[in-house]
Amino acid sequence: MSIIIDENVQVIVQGITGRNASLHTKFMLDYGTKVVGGVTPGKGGEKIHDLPVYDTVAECLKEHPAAAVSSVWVPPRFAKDAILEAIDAGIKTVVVITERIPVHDMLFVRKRAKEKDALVIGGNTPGLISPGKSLVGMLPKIAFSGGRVGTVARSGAITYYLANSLNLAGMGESTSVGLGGDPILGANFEDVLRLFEEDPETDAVVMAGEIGGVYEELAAPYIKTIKKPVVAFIAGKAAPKGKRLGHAGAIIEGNMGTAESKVEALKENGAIIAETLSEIPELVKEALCGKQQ
Amino acid sequence: MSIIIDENVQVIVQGITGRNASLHTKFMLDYGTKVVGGVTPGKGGEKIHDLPVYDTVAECLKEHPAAAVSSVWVPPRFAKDAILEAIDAGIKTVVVITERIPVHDMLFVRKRAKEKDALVIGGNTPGLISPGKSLVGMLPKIAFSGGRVGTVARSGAITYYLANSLNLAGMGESTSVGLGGDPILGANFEDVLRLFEEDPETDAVVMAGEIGGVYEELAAPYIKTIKKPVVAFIAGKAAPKGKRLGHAGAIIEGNMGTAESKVEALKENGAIIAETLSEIPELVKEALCGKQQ
Amino acid sequence: MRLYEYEGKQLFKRYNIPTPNSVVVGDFSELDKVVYPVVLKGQVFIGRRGKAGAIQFANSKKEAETKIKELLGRVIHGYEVTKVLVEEKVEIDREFYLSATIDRTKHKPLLIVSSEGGMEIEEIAKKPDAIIKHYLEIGERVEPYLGRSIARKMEFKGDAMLKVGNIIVALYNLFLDYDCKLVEINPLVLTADGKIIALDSKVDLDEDAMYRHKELMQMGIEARHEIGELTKREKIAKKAGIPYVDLDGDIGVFPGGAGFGIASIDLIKHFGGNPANFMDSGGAPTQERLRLMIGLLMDNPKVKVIFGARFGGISRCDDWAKAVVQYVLENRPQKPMIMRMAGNMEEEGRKIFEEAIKEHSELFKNIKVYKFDTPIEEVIKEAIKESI
Amino acid sequence: MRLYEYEGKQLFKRYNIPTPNSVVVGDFSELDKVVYPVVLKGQVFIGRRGKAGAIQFANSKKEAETKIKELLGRVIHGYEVTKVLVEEKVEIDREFYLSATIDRTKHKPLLIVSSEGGMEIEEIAKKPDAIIKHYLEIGERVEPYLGRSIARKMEFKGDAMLKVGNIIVALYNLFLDYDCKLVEINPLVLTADGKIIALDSKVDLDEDAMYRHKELMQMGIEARHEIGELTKREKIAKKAGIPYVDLDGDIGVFPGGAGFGIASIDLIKHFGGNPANFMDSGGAPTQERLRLMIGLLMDNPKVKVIFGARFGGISRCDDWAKAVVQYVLENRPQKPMIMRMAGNMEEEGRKIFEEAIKEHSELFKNIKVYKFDTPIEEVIKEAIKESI
Repeated sequence: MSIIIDENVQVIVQGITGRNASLHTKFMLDYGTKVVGGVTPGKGGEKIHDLPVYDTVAECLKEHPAAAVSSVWVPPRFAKDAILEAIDAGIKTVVVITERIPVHDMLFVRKRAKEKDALVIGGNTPGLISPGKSLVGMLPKIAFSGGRVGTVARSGAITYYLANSLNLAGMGESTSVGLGGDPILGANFEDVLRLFEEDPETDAVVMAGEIGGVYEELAAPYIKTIKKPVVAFIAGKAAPKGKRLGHAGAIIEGNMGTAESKVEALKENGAIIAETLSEIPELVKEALCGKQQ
Repeated sequence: MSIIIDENVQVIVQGITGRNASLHTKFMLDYGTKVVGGVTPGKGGEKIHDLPVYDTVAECLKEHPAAAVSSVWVPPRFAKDAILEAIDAGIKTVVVITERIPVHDMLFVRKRAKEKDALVIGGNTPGLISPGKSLVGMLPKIAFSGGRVGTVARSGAITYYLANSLNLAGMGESTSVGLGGDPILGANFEDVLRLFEEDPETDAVVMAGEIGGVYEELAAPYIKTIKKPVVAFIAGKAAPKGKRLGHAGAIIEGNMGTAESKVEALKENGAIIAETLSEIPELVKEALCGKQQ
Repeated sequence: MRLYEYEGKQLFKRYNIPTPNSVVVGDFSELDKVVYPVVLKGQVFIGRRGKAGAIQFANSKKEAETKIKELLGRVIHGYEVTKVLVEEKVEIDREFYLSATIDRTKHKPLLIVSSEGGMEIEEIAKKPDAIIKHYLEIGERVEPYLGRSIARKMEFKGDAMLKVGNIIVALYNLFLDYDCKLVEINPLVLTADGKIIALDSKVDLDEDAMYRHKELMQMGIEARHEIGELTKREKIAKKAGIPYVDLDGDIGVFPGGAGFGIASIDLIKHFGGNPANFMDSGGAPTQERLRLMIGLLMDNPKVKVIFGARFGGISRCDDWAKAVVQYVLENRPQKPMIMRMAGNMEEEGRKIFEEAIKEHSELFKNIKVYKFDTPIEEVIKEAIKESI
Repeated sequence: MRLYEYEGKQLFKRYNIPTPNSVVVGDFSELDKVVYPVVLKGQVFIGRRGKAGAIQFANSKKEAETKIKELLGRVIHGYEVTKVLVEEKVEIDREFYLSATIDRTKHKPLLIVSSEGGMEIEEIAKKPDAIIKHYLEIGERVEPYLGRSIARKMEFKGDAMLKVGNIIVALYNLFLDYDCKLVEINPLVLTADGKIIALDSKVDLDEDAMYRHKELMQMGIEARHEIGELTKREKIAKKAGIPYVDLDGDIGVFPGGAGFGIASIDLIKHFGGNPANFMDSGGAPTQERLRLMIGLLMDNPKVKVIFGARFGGISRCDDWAKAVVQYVLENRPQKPMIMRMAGNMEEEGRKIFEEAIKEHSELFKNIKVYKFDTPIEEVIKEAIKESI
């Protein structure tokens, strides 16, 4: 097993006729991902890489009723609509590659996703991969190999380097999930940690956060309750300090958002803190040995 | 007992500083209704008939936490807001005297009322009365006397004449409810019939509908299940026929809205049909005798 | 409040719903702005305008002028044609139906579409398989994907699907933004050259919400009364905002509060009388309106007697009495009035009558005002007796 | 995207949120339109403008002219004053705080108000008892009664309560209508003569949603870059939309994809190096942007070596390689570049480098591009070695 996607999951591509979407659809197919069709409103009937293109998600699902995941590649002004269309058609996992989606659009999408019990990953996510089984998004396959460590990170490149480090140390990933870089995200660290906790093929989890936002702090209380070891890394400790918020955010978020606040919240709740990406593999190994004794 | 209001229920008046509201607050007090306060935004601190006026419903309820019913007398453009304010403050029965409330406003109000489990009576209702106990609205007290027949009607004058006929025949009302004359109403016949069915002091129910709208037809299926006798009267059988709808309503409502459609729906489901207001008392008596045998 | 076709289409344009190139003429100055052939549509509030002669065709400006002259001023089913909508003719390939309205049985707004359009709504209703209903939550808008998905179900594809999807979104936005009870496009047409065009418009605004749409007045759309097919008295009443319908009997019915009007007609018929009218005063009518109501009945030569009933609720007995007395003093009517007055402010009302009778006993000799203790049926029977 | 105070107040006026009578001056022609005394507010994006000297007072037009001349062109914390807001002085009785923003921990919009306003937000935050937070549902508007109820909780009564209630409704409508991340009034003042006035404005728009607010451009509000307190290179980067911060080290960091920038700085520091900058390319950068990024580092005299890393995801290796090669051919840089390239379209990228090296081996002698099999840490260590 793995989380969210596996060798059997059927995937559709919204905005498939775009340059990037088309290229990465090819990469996904090459990787073995079961991409079954694409959607571009107004281009129904065309073919891309021999895949049928439909006008609507509903039609696509009518022809491919087993499709369970959609990846969204449309321009930002159409992202809200594309995600809502997918959710409304019954898709339970929407992987949103599109970046710079208006924040109020994402708030609306989050609400609908919650009502319909759908998992929206992103926006601005590189996607996710269960190595050797399925890749949804545009992660470079070379960075990943199969194994029993789950990873979840905010940025794309950190996802790749993290997997790369694990692989060089002889470990591999059950699934690697990129949460995305937009200010308002769908799935958060906690959502993904919960899935890893329940996955029998994941032994340990690495979460890589970064300065800014509140998502790392929000995940901390859950980490206290998780049984599998969690190694956490926060990028940006050496980054220049931002200015004080100077506005209403100060009332809500207080001191959240700094590397210190994040590290402290995670540490307090039992996460194993990695100072650098390079020491993560060693910490994972130690944690797993500790578990086995 | 009676339904909705009794001798103990505490009532507030929204828009109390208006001409009609002020006059009828006096009438309500004279009748014995426990009016405890009024609300007119911006006029908090004033007094009307020795009653305190508050700026907000919330404040009024803070001082009079037992208040359970609000009557709304504000101009139509403020009606939606006043009703929402009452519901949001926790009032569970809102009696809306205001007429000509925009239909989209009433749709919004209905939705909120449903979410918050509140009963909105009206708009354009004359109010309701449990004779000898409490009167909320502007019904003329002379028309009513206490008894064991529940009445529910759409129009004010029919409510009065109906009670008047019952009284002349030696019967009286447990509660008389005016649903109101606006095109989109809060409480419907069915809502009130359900309350009468559960009221141990109501032996029979008279419902008086009229041509137009769909509320009589919608109540019909419930009448089939009710245990108490229901005498139904539809006003307007002799009224000139309206024109065909000629628009989308035809698709939704079909032939609903005519006197024939209403009478037929009610008759089919077991209501006792009165041809005129005058014969109602006799039909009620017969029905009750039948029940007793 | 129904809008004329051309007014509805003005709103359509605001929402980028495509309509034929057109001009609206009350005279002929603008006829150069369209390409011929054209359709000339007399602006009247009736269905089947074609059959009624309100729709004409013209192949040239000259022909258009002639035919517009014929149309202007014509009265069609009681509606006078004061404006003609001149639209470039489009070649219709297929006709569809679109509307947004409120389902009063479910208390929800909805979209109704059909791939069978262009005929009378009653005909469309007979083909339920072609009809798609989509209910919206209160406060919800139609998201673009939903518009497309409905367009797809109407069998549109590709570019036409995108266009119709946008029209559905726009139609529903218009419906919400302007507090409409109905927005209907019948037919929406696919033209021979692949365009999508709204060929007719039916927009019904909520008169009670007009106060928040001041911009409609700037467009020349104002609260109005539809006076087609009305009798002289019905027109007078309509202009004053009083629901009134002429019937063919001889008992004038002067109701005293909202709602009882229709019931009193039933009662008069039941006891063998013939009502001359239906009328409803609305809640808390003004003095002026009450006097106008009495006048309508008094001035009707068919009316032999006036039956009046006031059960004072929000409409107070004293106001009612004041209006009756003032009417009588000013107009010295000869017809008898048989009435009953009870309810709120009854005592005050009764004093007004008593004082008037004391001073002008001759004038009031045909006017009876019963009290609460006389049942309404007795009053009606007496009025019927007077009418024989 | 933060708005200037005067721009925010233009939006306030659209929503009937009262502001002091004012003019905005870039020159002096409009100074007759206000009543003196006035407050002169230099329009810069900093807090504590009073302390920084950006706020002055004037009792006459003449005094205003002199002081505006002093203000215009002054650079305050890196921001040049190009506009001065001249506002009639109001007598403050009490100060309050109002804002609408998004709680990212709950993913909900909310209103924050306090009966203690006028001070820095950090000070307001220290008085939690005076702060009221009201969360809204997504899609919900603030109904008038809610505005009044919040105003009432802020201790307003009567007419002032009605006014503040309306302002709260308007503030939240503005927040939603214009896709704001923040709308803040601090202070909202009750004046000595009982008026309610927004004395300052802080509006932060969502730059990613600007495409749907074309009307802002008509008001002169456009997407812009805040360039106060920035170094020369930071300004260049900001104008090009590249997140860039000068640090004081000597290793130029040229990242290849979004997100890794901050992590590579951590790594360089960890291994004992000194990064010269933070930079983020964003997803799928253009050729032009990539070359500009390299140039920023090459042109920085402090930089001794450039460390580059591309892990191709949506940002492709071939695009990256093309940009590096073109930059080198055009600019013939002398500084060494120690880089690693892996990921999507790696093979194509590698071919581009190989061909360039074949033809211009001398130019590329200082440029190393490691493959996937060299860990990133090794590449960083080599870059650090070069910098010593």
